Amino acid sequence: MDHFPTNWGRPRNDAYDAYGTYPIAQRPYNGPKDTFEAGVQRTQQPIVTGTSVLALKYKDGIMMAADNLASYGSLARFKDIERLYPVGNNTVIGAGGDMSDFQYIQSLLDSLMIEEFTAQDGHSLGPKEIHEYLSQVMYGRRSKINPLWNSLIVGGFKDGKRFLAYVDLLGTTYSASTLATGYGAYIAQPLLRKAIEGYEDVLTEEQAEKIITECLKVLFYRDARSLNKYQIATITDKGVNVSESRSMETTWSFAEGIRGYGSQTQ
Amino acid sequence: MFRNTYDSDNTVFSPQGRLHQVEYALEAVKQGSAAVGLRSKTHSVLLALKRSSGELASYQQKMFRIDDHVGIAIAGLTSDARVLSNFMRQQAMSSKMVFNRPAPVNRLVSAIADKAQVNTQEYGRRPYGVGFLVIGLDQSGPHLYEFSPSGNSYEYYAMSIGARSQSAKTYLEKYYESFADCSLEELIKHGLHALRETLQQDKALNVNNTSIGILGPASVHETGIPPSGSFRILEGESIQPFLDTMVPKDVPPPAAPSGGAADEDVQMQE
Amino acid sequence: MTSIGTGYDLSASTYSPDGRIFQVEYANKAVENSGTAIGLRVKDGIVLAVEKLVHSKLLVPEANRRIQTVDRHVGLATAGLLADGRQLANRARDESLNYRDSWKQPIPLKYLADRLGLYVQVYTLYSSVRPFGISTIVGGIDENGPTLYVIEPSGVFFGYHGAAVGKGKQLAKTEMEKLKLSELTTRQAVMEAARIIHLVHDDAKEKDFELELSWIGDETNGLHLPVPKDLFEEADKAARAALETFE
Amino acid sequence: MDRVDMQRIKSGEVNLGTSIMAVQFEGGVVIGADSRTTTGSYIANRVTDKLTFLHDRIYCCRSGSAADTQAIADFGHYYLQIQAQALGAPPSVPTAAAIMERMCYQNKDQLSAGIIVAGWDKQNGPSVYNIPLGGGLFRQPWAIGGSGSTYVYGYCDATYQEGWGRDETVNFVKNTLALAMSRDGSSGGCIRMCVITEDNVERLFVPGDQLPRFWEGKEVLGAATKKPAGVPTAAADVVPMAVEA
Repeated sequence: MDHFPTNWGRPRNDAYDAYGTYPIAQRPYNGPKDTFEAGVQRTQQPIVTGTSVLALKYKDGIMMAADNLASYGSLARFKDIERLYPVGNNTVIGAGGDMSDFQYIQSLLDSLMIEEFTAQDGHSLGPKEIHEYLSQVMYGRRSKINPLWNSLIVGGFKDGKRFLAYVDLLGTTYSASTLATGYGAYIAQPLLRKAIEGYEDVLTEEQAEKIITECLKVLFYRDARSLNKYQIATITDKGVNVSESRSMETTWSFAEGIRGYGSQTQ
Repeated sequence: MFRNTYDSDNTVFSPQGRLHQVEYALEAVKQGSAAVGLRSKTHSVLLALKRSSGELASYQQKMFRIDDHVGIAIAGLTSDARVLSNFMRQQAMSSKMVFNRPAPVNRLVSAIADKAQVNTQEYGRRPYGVGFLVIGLDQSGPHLYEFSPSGNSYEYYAMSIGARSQSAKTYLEKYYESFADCSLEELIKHGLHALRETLQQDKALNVNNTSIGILGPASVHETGIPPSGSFRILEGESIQPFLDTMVPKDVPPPAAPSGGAADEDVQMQE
Repeated sequence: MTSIGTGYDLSASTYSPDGRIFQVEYANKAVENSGTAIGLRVKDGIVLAVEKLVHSKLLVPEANRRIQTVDRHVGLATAGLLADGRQLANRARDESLNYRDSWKQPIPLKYLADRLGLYVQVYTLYSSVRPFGISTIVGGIDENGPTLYVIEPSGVFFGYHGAAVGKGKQLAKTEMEKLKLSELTTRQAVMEAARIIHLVHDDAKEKDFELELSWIGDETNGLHLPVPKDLFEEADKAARAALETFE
Repeated sequence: MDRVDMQRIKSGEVNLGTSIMAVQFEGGVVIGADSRTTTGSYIANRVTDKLTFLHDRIYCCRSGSAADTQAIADFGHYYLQIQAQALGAPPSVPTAAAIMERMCYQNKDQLSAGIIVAGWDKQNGPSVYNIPLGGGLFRQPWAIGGSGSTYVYGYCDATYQEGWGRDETVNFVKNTLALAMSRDGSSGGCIRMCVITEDNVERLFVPGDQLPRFWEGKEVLGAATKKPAGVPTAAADVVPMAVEA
């Protein structure tokens, strides 16, 4: 998985645009040249994008985190968008990738939950069902060569059971006790695994929050499309809670004495 | 030719606001042999009386499996039932495909009821001529529903449809309050007793003319049933142990005369 | 009815010589034969109540609902052919979802009633269909506050403060006129609705019935929900008591 | 018959290489735009009106392809008229924005359109919605768009404050657009603005020769800082950049 949603599903080419500074609409195409290009219908590309989502299992349920940034190429265009979206009383989905597609997915799920509500028969869709539904939608769209350009994490807690699973623009799904999308898959996932695996049933909410904020901090240091303004969601037997936006403490003072890039001392 | 002016098709209200064609469709259900359904806290069961058109013919099919957690018994036009039960199967499969969830039973029943309603409002189609008893097991426990050609569906503690079903209903109404805490064997026994009420004077329930559909954990008379207790239809020798539990009626039925006229079964005209 | 048997009453697409459409009037008969449904629009919410006639004691109580939910903020109760009611409710759900998809807002009740009125009207035009055998109460809260409409088999609809359809319509209306609806709270309206349904039920003529109540208001967060058990029982009990003093 | 080469048509299209903006304030919104329309580097129209009427108190600012955005605005206008008829009341800004977004999102492969929808309605008061390229709906207290906007994000971030009145807001829009137009070759001409309030829509116009002026090099700063020729620079004048304390 590439950090740039633009390049998801495409071969990588580091020779062009290595730092992703082109306005996204003009980003060079990294795929192979197609002689019959003109005859091939091109699919969309992500335009307004969100970066990593992190999620983990802990003692009481699931914790998820994502920052509030929607980028437009390298422009930090919207700094107050929410990428953690509650669906019903037992589920939260977190999204990276194209934000217009994410909003579309939100409206799909809204319609679905209203349909479920209007049945008024005591049956409700939990995280497991919502994840299955999303995987069908995502796979269906990629099969029409018109994918919804997102990677999604579905976290939930229902009937005493934790649920955490992933689905992306290709319809790929997997499940684990820690998940991360985008840049987080490279940087946060190893940290999360080390901190969580084997301790899923003992970690408290405070401990889990400490771990997840630490990961967000590392991402803020290293992901050029991230923002030091984020939200945390918990899904437990008490239901869904998505926090207010907050920012974390970062450390920079050590840099003050650094000189040059080699032997320079002043 | 017609019984009255307002019964020629289903797009006509009578001056009393009745739909005669729909009421006649309900009569078609009564032409079919009886089916009985009951439920307890743990189980739902169906029992049905099968007819055969003659000694050389097999007995009809009265029960259909829709999914692991849903089964139906029918009374009326079998071919209509096959269409509707296929539709229910598709709905059930689609719920599994899209949501990885067994379809909520009430929604399956509502889906065919809504389908049937259209046939009571538009010209050129007759209402369906079949009634269903639907049993199901979902998140909210065991259920029993009745579907009828008018497009109505109801949930019951116990119900019967088909020929002479009123007699079975009378039996069920007498005992239904005790069903909730019944064991599976007791529940089936009640079902057999109710079904017996629908028989003609000279007939008795036997391994050939009785079907039993069960949802819920296995009975002592069953083997190889998974703990989930998915829907199964018992026929032939496997129902003998259940028939044996029946208490004879006060008046023992006279021995069936051999070579009696075969029951007629309602079938669609070709 | 004088034109019975004259042949002018066999199709929705036929006028009688005096300009009436008898099939629509007969559809109204189907409504009048059915258990009563009422809707109250009060200060801060909507209450729907239905007299659900119980045709068998084998029915599972509370399982067979006659008040339906159209959208989070909209409820619907019908009197008449039950299956027709379900059909119209499904249509209402489609309308509501479509509106949401286009405008990203909950559907306004007036618009919903308008759309349903148009839909019902189509079934009064052709000989290939029959009119809907139902009168429908739709109630909900939208940006204009609590709103209540009744759609009749002809497709016309009116807004109401208190609406009643079905067998006990007249008596229910008389009772509602005695109330100061715009001053009641939703909670008070639940009590009144229960009382009216008990009052209009004719014990002598009718089978048993089951009371069904739903509400939309501040207490439900603007959602259309069945009235909670404790309040339901309180209302049911008070209604029975009131009935005894009434008689 | 030969197929039309869409890509070729698109590349020669008339574009609103643009600076557009909308800001909400206590009693309404101020929207504004430059007036330049280009095909490549040729200015096809120097007095364009990019502030487009959608309903009585709802306007949009268009950026991207002129043809696409005009078509979207025309459809939006049509839908809102129907909506107003059906409801018997003026439509709200979020519904207007929603319908515009739906067109942009559903046809994202065919369109190049970045639109800001702004206005006043009874339920919400003033509001501003940004619909970027490819769709998506983002409510903002202030929004900027078009090619020129990228040069003035910093200015807006530094300048905008909540609680402004009408006049301060108009000034903010005017200054921001002037700055954007001065740095973006695809923006220019005049500034057109609308102040949309409950009572009316007021048009404001700033001619191209009366735009607010900011630092433009020595011409504005004048000769005062010019050193007399031949005098060596005094070393004392030069303060070395402080590198460490």
